[in-house]
Amino acid sequence: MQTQSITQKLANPTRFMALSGAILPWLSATAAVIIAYAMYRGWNAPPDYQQGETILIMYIHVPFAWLAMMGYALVAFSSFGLLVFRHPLADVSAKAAAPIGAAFTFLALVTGSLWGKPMWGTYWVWDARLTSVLMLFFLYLGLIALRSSIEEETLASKLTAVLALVGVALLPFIKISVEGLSIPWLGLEIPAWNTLHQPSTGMGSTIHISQRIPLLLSAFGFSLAFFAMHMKAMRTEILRRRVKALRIAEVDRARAREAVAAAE
Amino acid sequence: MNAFWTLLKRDIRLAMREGGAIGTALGFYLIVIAMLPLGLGPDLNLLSRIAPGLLWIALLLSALLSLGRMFETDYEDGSLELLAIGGLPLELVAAAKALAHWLTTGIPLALLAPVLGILLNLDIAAYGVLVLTMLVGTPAISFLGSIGAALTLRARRGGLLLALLILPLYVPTLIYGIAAISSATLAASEAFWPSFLILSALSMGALVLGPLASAAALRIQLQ
Amino acid sequence: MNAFWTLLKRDIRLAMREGGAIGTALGFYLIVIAMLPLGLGPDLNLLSRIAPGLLWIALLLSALLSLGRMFETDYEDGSLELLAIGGLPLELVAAAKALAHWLTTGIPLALLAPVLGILLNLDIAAYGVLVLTMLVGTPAISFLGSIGAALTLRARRGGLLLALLILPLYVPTLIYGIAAISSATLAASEAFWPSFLILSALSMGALVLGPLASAAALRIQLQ
Amino acid sequence: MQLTIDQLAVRRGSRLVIDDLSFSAKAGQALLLTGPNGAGKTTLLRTIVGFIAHERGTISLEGGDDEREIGEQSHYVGHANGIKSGLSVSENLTFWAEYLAPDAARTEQRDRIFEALERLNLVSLEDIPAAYLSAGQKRRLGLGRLLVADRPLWLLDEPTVSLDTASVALLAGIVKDHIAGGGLAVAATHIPLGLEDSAELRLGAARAPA
Amino acid sequence: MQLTIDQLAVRRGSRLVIDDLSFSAKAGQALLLTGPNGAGKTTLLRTIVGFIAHERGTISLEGGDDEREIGEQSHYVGHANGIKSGLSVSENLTFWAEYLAPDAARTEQRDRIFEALERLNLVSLEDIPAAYLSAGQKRRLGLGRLLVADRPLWLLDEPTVSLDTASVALLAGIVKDHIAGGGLAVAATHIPLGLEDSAELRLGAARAPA
Amino acid sequence: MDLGSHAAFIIASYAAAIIVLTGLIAWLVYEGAHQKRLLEDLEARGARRRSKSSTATKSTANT
Ligand code: HEM
Ligand SMILES: Nc1ncnc2c1ncn2[C@@H]1O[C@H](COP(=O)(O)OP(=O)(O)OP(=O)(O)O)[C@@H](O)[C@H]1O
Ligand SMILES: Nc1ncnc2c1ncn2[C@@H]1O[C@H](COP(=O)(O)OP(=O)(O)OP(=O)(O)O)[C@@H](O)[C@H]1O
Ligand SMILES: [Mg+2]
Ligand SMILES: [Mg+2]
Repeated sequence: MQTQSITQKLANPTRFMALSGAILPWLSATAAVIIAYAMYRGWNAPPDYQQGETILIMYIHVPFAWLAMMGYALVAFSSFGLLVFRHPLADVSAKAAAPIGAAFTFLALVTGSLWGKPMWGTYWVWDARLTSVLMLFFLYLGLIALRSSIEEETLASKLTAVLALVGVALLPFIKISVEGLSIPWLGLEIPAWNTLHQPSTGMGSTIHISQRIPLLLSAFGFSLAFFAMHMKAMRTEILRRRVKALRIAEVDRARAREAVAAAE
Repeated sequence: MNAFWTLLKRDIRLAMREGGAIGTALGFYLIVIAMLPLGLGPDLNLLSRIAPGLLWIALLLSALLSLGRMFETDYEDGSLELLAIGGLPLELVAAAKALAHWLTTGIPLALLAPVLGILLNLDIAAYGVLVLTMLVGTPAISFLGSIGAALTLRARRGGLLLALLILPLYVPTLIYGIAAISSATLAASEAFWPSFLILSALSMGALVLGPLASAAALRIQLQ
Repeated sequence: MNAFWTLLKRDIRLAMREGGAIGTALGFYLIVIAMLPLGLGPDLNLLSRIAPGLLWIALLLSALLSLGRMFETDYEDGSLELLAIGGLPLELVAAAKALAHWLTTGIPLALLAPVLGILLNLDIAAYGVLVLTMLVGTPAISFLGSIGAALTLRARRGGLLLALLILPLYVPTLIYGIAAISSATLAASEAFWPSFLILSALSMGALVLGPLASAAALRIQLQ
Repeated sequence: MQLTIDQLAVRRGSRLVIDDLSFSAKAGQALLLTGPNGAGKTTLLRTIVGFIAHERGTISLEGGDDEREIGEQSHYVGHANGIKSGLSVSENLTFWAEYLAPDAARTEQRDRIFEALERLNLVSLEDIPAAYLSAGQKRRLGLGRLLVADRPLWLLDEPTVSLDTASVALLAGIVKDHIAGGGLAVAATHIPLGLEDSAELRLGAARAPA
Repeated sequence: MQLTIDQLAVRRGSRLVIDDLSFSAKAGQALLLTGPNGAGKTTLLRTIVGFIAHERGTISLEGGDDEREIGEQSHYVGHANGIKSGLSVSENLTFWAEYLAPDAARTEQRDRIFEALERLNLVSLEDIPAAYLSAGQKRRLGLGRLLVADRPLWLLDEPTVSLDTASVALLAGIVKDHIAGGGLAVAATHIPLGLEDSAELRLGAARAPA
Repeated sequence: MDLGSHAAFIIASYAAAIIVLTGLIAWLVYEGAHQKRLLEDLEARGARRRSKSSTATKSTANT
């Protein structure tokens, strides 16, 4: 029942401001500590026999790649909340999550490229998984661009939500078409558009335990950091909406004063 | 369904009568393809090798950039709100308009493609397959594109924005469209059918998703 | 000339504030370049060979399609007629707006090009030359493009039509822009300067011709 | 038939434009919506049609077709006329006749279109592209919709805009006939339409936000 | 100073909208342009500014600056306000002040802008983006141009549109001051501005095409 | 610490992460403070105006 009361509290922007104001400092601090510890562990682990010291990039690259996808899931989930339940905070959440998710996607691309140069000899190859992350980045860009180009706020929110959900419907197809799909028991075999990337290792199958723990810690720490930033962005967005409402009220009051003056 | 045909007929008639719409898209396609040899150099082997891809991408851009006004004139002259309460579900209104766009832009562009293939020294053997895959693939452009047109109806920067939103959604169509052509020309023709079937399936999917999402967006726009 | 700076400052401020304008053009450029390997295949050797041409043509399209609204908002909100009788010759008004477009779109696009070069595996040695030639060549896009923007101000199909009208005018810029890059990368570097100088001359010409022709077109539009 | 609005509240942006509005209008009656600029007349009409979602309250059409939305039982006349300038006058009207009443017989449709043209004084312009019409003629053509397809509820937003005196009388006659036939009309207007059987609903000036 | 129009003829499309029109207006005088819709008021004003070319006749401003076109000595207020919704109220006014009077001293400019805001009752809205303004407030902001840069000839096309009574009086005061200072104003309007020193020029109804 | 032959790439990727994330956080903090300032400004002004108008015309005080 604790969770229910929290959701109820969060349902109201004022409550959200109070609650998040109390949580945010702790959340940020925890995230920072965990990331720091993960980095300490990671940088002191023995180098990988295959990848050498470049394995250090993994501690940030992989969390960024995961958070890129999680960020889109958050946007989609919030968009669904807006369109179906018309929850006022859902839109605030969707709007706040998009640029943060885009930033993590960008970082996944950059760190991946910087890993690729020593491993493959080139910054970029048109490998399947890289390509689908790039497409994810474009979906983020689309969300941000659409929202920024519609003046009316409620309109922009709902339209962006529709786009986010269309993206969800098509993401699997985009992924399959670049990465291929194989379901042996159905006899289904769609070849990848191109395959060069490391096959997905699955958690820990090739990664040594001394690297797996820092990686998991780092992923956890960056996830907390993501949520802290998201919370901060939501708070700012709520303030921004209040400013806007007050400005409109100001104009209305000016008009009302004029009406009174005209009547006198 | 009668109302559907009425609307479709009207949209086709308007496109024919205004003329410019079809002509502009075709002209743009032509010019972009004509610029490519200037930019890529006159190596005919190279050009013929990448011709299918260039033809597809340029077609995508022309179709996409001509989509902008799909709902715009109807919105501005007040027809759209009347269409919305006319009795035909808004999903079918969107479908009729996307279909009209395919008939008046998608098909002409697909038919123009082999002609432009000459400029890029495309292998003659590929002409048939090129047109076939394009005819099968272009409905996805019109129907997915209608989502973009509906979303950007009241946005400040229509054209480019629409392309930005919708291009990533075309990745599957593009990949399988080109896969079908290459497998046909590279004599690996047993690989043609899977790609072609997937391409058809994608277009069928777009036929469903497009109208649903566009109608949702249009309802929001009418508020 | 003070009025010129005032106008330039305002246009830049508006572009910054609306934000989307710059972002949309950059995003479009990025997406078009990213779609190309999907169409042409992931062969890095091939891509790096045709990279300069693709980067130039895609940049041309992005800049051109973002030109549509250069005069449009000013026309719609009545600013344009006030600017016309403000005391600054209409030629300089057009020049200020084209310059603002170059500063807010041409330069960012030119600076983005090498980043996109990574995606096409462009030879690292070419980066400097690429940016340099683009910075020198893009003014021609904004200034010649302003003619198209002025001509299509009241036309129904802004974007594509504008591109259709203006793309042929860019052929010289395109050819010498690419020639300059290729000569620099192919170690035939003594051939770089002639191309580069011609490119600069073309831009200078556009700087003169663009405002003159746009002002003439705008005068007609204001009637 | 009766249109009933109960405790309606509609929000636009951050402002409640309509707050706690209740009224009802019966068949055989015209309801005139008046009030100063920004009072919410357009908002109310568009909410009834179903374009704008309301925050609280109910809108119901008793005695209507329960299977269909209120909008689909209404003719809405807004600021724009829904006319394609590329089509001729009769093509425009024919389109709406076929679109709005797809099941009607061809001959009946043709008769009604001709009748509408006649009644709206547009017969002589029949084959002229709508682009060449004057503002008032365009408005009359837009009103033609009301005559080519039957719908019980008419929602008219400033229908007299750009009409001259003779045309206003013509419109009043059309609305009167509709009401006499058991129809229902709600019209936002600044000009009296000259209807006998009409009630008036005056919306107040916009409130300042709390 | 005197504005003289002699045997002016202006063609729009295939029609001579203005034909053989002659009149003159002196400094210290306001000339009101009246006439039914389509009479050519807007056409006349835009011809004087120089946007529309005339077919015959002359337009001259005696006592003006012979080096500059009439348009460059005029303030023109048309249907649109020339306001950027992305800029705040004071940014909008500052832009026009700097653009129209680039040689004025900074401090003087600032004083005039402030004065204009005060006079137009816009001080409290100074920092608000113009997008949020109501139609009337936007119109007043557009009129601010008249106050931040001096130009002898004012050409006003329905300047009172969307202004309420108090604001119309305010505008009349501004025009009166301009005239009293030796300026000249030509205004097309349907509403009397309440000016004493004003002449009226009535344009006839539009002629049918020959 | 020895980062091997690929030190530059490791440092570059960490630097990129630090730059982007710090930039993002700085932007979030700045925007938060900025909106807060605007809000306080508006509230202060609104309060002043309301109290002024309530002394002038008592009837319009409850807007
Ligand atoms: C721009 C380039 C790159 C992008 C966009 C990218 C993207 C991704 C993504 C999305 C994941 C998560 C996949 C999953 O969990 O299934 C991932 C994981 C991973 N990537 Fe990359 N990557 C890039 C370059 C590289 C390079 C060059 C390497 C190393 C040679 C690399 C090694 C890994 C490893 C080891 C994992 C974790 C394996 C796993 O858990 O599946 N990546 N990358
Ligand atoms: N999309 C919107 N967002 C925010 N506010 C809006 C929106 N549309 C209308 N409003 C506001 O709602 C109020 C009512 O507008 P509405 O158009 O319904 O008035 P009206 O009575 O039809 O006025 P008029 O006589 O001018 O037609 C106005 O104050 C307007 O500013
Ligand atoms: N671009 C044009 N092409 C052809 N005819 C035009 C054009 N613009 C205006 N007209 C015609 O010129 C005539 C005069 O128009 P004008 O706008 O000057 O009238 P007005 O007196 O300002 O009317 P209102 O009171 O409606 O503002 C009208 O009959 C109009 O139809
Ligand atoms: Mg209204
Ligand atoms: Mg006029």
